[in-house]
Amino acid sequence: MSEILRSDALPSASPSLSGPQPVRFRGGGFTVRRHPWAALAAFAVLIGLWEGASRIGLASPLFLPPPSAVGAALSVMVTDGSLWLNLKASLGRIAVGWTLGTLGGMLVGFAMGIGSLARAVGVPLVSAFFPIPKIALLPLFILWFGIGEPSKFATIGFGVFFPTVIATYSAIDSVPRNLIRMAQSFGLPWRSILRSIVLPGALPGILAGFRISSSIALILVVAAEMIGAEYGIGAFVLMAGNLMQTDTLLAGVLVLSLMGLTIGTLLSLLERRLLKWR
Amino acid sequence: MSEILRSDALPSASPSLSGPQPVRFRGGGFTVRRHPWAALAAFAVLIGLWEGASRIGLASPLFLPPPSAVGAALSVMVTDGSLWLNLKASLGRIAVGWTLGTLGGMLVGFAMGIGSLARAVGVPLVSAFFPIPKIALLPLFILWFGIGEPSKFATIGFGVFFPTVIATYSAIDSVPRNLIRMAQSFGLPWRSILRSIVLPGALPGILAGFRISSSIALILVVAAEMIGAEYGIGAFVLMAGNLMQTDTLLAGVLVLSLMGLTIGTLLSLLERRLLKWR
Amino acid sequence: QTLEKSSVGVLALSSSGPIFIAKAKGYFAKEGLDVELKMFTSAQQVPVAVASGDVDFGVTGLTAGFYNLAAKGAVTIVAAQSRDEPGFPLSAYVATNAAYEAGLTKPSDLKGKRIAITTVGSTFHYMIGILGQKYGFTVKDVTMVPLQDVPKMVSAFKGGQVDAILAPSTVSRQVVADGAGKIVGWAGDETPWQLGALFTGPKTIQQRRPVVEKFIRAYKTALAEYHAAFNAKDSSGALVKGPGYDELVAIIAEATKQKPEIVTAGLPYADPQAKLLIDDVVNQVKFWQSEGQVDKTLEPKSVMDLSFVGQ
Amino acid sequence: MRLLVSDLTHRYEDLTVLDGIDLTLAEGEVLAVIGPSGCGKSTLLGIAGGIVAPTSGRVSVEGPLPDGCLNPITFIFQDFALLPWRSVEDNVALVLEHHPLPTAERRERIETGLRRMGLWEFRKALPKQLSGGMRQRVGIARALAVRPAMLLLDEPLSALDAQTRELLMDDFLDLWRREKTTALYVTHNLDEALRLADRVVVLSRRPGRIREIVTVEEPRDRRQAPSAQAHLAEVRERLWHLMKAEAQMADREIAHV
Amino acid sequence: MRLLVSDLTHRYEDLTVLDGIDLTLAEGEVLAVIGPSGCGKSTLLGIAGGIVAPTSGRVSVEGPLPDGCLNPITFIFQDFALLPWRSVEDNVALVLEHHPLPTAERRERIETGLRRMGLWEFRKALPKQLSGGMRQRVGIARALAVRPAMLLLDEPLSALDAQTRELLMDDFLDLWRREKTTALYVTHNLDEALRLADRVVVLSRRPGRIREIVTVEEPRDRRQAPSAQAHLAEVRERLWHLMKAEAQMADREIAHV
Ligand SMILES: Nc1ncnc2c1ncn2[C@@H]1O[C@H](COP(=O)(O)OP(=O)(O)OP(=O)(O)O)[C@@H](O)[C@H]1O
Ligand SMILES: Nc1ncnc2c1ncn2[C@@H]1O[C@H](COP(=O)(O)OP(=O)(O)OP(=O)(O)O)[C@@H](O)[C@H]1O
Ligand SMILES: [Mg+2]
Ligand SMILES: [Mg+2]
Repeated sequence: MSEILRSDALPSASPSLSGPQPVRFRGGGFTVRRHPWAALAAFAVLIGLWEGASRIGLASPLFLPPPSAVGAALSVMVTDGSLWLNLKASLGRIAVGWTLGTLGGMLVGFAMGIGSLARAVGVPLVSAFFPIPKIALLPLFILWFGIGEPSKFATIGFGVFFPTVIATYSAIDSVPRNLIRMAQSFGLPWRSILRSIVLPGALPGILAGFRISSSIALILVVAAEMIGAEYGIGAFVLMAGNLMQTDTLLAGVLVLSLMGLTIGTLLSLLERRLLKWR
Repeated sequence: MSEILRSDALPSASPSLSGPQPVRFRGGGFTVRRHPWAALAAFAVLIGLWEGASRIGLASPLFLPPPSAVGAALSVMVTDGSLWLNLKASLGRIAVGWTLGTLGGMLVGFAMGIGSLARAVGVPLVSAFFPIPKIALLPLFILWFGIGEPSKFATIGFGVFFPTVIATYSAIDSVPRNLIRMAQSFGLPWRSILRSIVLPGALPGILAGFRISSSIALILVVAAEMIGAEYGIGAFVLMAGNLMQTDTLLAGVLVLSLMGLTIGTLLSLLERRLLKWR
Repeated sequence: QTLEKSSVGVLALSSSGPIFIAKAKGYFAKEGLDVELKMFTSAQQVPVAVASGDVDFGVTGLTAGFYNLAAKGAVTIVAAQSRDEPGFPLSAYVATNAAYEAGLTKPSDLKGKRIAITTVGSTFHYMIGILGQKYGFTVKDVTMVPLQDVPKMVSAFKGGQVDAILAPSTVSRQVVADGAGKIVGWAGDETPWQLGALFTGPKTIQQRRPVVEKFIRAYKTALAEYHAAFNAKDSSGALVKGPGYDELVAIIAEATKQKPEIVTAGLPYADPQAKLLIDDVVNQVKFWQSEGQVDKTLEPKSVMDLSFVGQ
Repeated sequence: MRLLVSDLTHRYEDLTVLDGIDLTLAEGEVLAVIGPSGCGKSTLLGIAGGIVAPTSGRVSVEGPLPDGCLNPITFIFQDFALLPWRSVEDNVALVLEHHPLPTAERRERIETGLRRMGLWEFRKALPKQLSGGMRQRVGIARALAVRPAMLLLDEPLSALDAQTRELLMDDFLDLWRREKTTALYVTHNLDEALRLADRVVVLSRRPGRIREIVTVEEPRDRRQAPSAQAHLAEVRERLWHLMKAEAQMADREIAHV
Repeated sequence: MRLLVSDLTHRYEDLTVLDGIDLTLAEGEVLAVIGPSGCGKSTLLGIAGGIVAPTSGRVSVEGPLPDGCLNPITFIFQDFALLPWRSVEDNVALVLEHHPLPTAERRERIETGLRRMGLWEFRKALPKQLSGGMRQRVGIARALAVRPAMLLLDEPLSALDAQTRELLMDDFLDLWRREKTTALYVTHNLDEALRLADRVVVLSRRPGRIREIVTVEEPRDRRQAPSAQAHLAEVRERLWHLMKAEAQMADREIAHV
């Protein structure tokens, strides 16, 4: 008996508690505490160690240029205007390609979300095309659209199209059926239901899809710029790689990371604006 | 009054219904009907049209080879053994890279899911690294790991690592708190809670992460093989593109699509086995 | 007596011929070296492999990337490889038919045109640079389209998306044979230059100097043989087959997995003493520096260690 | 408005859910429907409201419509069915939007409903900002805005906690005291039925058949009085007796191993 | 086991949830706690069970433990808190796993609990295959397996439909008839409290303070009788009177615009 009780909440050796025993706390753990400065500290330590390792010659500046060198390379990019030039080129490609792919994807996704036949036809086609890495189609796009901008738009657009289709029709599926039934029970016409219920109800899912498709666009702009691009962050990074300028390369990678973070932040802002009701 | 009633569920011109009026059906629409043959028919029509367009000379066989030519190219790949050779190379790379990235990602993800400090440090680091397209790091990986297999493993591994970290720690977050409280209220020790509740509870999220990371692995194996690989489906596709052999290229793309579908199916099977309880 | 192990990174091209010859005819073994050949697919990778210690030596074309590695003390040129030389058709300027008809008929007309190259910082990039130096234009006066590899350059060329390409002889001749364009000149005739070099890491020179010496002795033996067989001219200046021609062609064909007739069509010039065109190497460094692709602080002569070839 | 249901049967594919239901709702009557889970209560309501097409049988309505009635048969839902992205007043406005009404009348209908449910100060609030009880009050205001002739209520209180439930029952009593709208009220809760209904229909477990229709004699407004307790306890006992075995079996039948 | 709560106060950051609670649970007593949403009922229970650390005040227990008691203070949850990936019997086994028990006893404890709740034939079933009522029965069987000295029940029936609720109330009555386990029973439902509790604590809205403790005189097992109805209706009236204003205000206070 005492054996059994030992592992218990109440520290007692007898099956009866003689005097009042305080209830022992057994919650705790598995809760998230905040460490507001930990992230900053971690970044500082990481960068410090990295710089230090380079300074004392532990890491060759060729293989791992110190943060100061990366910073210097970045400031060169800023002052000689190449940052802006490359950024502009990449952002322009993302904007056009992403917009085309998203519009097309939403159109097809809506058709598939609402029409049973469109869905029956679309789902297998999409599942067949979706898993194809779009970089594998680059050679084909070059054949079809040439080495200029159109092939880059096409690469990004196609990459964005399929996830958008999937996000859109799943979003429509996830519009609560009970809201549609409610509208029907009040005699709302089909078009009103579509406009007032299906569309706003699908918005969260569609916006979540934007998050995925924008990161795909970022990957694909880099891939597409590896071929025949004079300017662009992807072309820039590739060139730095070819020239073995690792500091410049890392500066380019840093710019990509910032681009990704910025796009993500913008989408969050958009979500917060449009989905205040959640 | 009659104006108002006209758009109503009850077809009546007076505010009183004299005789019994049947209740009009106003549900319907917005339901998914099945069209079991539509998909097959769509594929057949698509392939038929495509083949036909090529036959009557509407589409140049260089730019869009007919399905029959793609099929022929595929059968050549099968008979001369190159399919197997390239597939083996790519699958091997995916297997090693994905496994490394997944193990690492799960380890870090678990640490971040359970430890508050690990999370505080990890989250900003991961959000900074995650948006970097891993292809941009290829030149760096070649510098660090050489041009052989290790750099390809690294590319895939790094690409897989970050989404796995995110999936894992979000999965741990989504383990219902009430189950953990329940376990605490029965005096279960910390390790038991981890093993019996946190781990199985996080499994669905982790498996969902596998779906994303496997498709990333597929993209990255193609990207990695575009640089200095003798065999591999990515190298194969690139070579076909370089040689303007569009039929062979499309055969390679078809293989990639099938690879993606197969991996997806295997994961579904795994999910169905492991998550029977859902 | 056991042989000392060593390795060299090469591309499967005729320009690496002397290495193949030295290996096949046992000159390395004679010097007491067991040299392993590691094949690479692009010129970028060879110096990287030397820098990372994957191989001890490398032989390949000189690129801006190479000089950046040299600037960081990762590689040093120790001997010459092939060079562009008048009378040796190695790299051609090829114009599309349309551009040709529009007046692109000689190399100097390339000013203001769209030219496909592999990558920024490649040998093709430099060749446009020295052509400009000769005819008074700069790289900024042309539009270079980087397409990563030669096959893509060819498809862009055939698709009329560029006016011209700079391409290796075999590719150029194939393009002409396909009726897709016209050769308007050869880089060797216009701007002779030091195309490639044998290099190693400074650490190797410091720590294993005897190995470097042995390697270069064997290399020079093979190089002399190569020069005698392939670079001999008769009194009229026409190329003639030198001693051992067929044997050496067979060795190279075997190593590069090419048909002998392809090999014979593109055998470059190589200096029999492995001497470098020092002025051109200096010019290369200065050119890349002016392009902003190589660190301005790099002292051009510091990329070479000429003690092994006695220059 | 009166509702006449005769020989109603409904099947979902192979599953027979309702079997031979005959039912009449008198003008102004509140009829509660109770029955075990899955016996087809919601389906019955859906058919009466025209959003489920019955497999066989007839459902019809007759009788006068209230002034300005826009949607004679109107639902109130268990899960409130509010659009989360619309404010309280816009949720009510939704069901008027497709009707050609003068702006003043539209506004008046919205305001009256909201004021009556004590929601006027909350008209700009989003559903997520409200408690469950207030959300259901929005649902009621929305239903009132179309001046219904008949209300179909599908467990309107079962998503609420017991105390809010008590408060809302008073709201319903008040509504029927004033409006006398005919109502079909589905619930699991005997006490709710005994507080609100004139008659209680007991359905058997699936396929739902009518087992009995019990009349609660005491007038709705007097049921809180101590003198009424004995009768109510007796009716309750009778209903529970009818239900208990069915409920037990239904509870176990849901389990499938 | 007796429970002694004295001068208990709890704050979540700036939000005071419980304020100066003094409470004693006698051996074998069932004490119901009612109060508006958010007044701190679940927090009180968490503190009594040692899974929430109180801001100030003392909570202690004393008295005999049943034979083989492994977890003196044991919870039964509103959402059942079953591991969805474990079968019914493995869910019960979970809470015995970390105790060094002979295999036979372990098996016996599981079987007894499941048989008593009528779940033995469903022991291999997964939670998703069960109805809500049966899931809560698994929760009860799990609690019984550790032979508790005191049960803490946090709205154990409010996720169930009214009919299943009736059935489970009978199960609880049966449990207390046999075991006489002390219990603290949180609910929103007056009828539930009146059926099951010896005394009812009414909490004010947040910060929760004790407004009154009402004793139900009628013994638990006789409360269904017609003769008891008048007394119960009177207690109910009194409780509802205490609650109504609080409930109304709490319901509106949740809304924030
Ligand atoms: N659209 C549908 N398709 C197929 N089966 C359905 C559908 N809707 C309901 N059912 C099934 O029909 C039966 C009756 O459903 P219904 O919702 O009418 O029951 P209910 O009495 O309202 O149950 P509850 O008390 O749980 O709300 C259930 O077994 C349910 O699973
Ligand atoms: N972990 C927590 N952190 C911060 N606030 C909390 C936490 N848990 C509960 N609260 C807040 O404390 C108040 C009381 O919560 P509690 O769950 O004890 O109320 P309750 O009486 O059980 O309510 P209900 O009847 O809705 O279950 C609520 O306002 C709640 O929002
Ligand atoms: Mg229902
Ligand atoms: Mg609570």
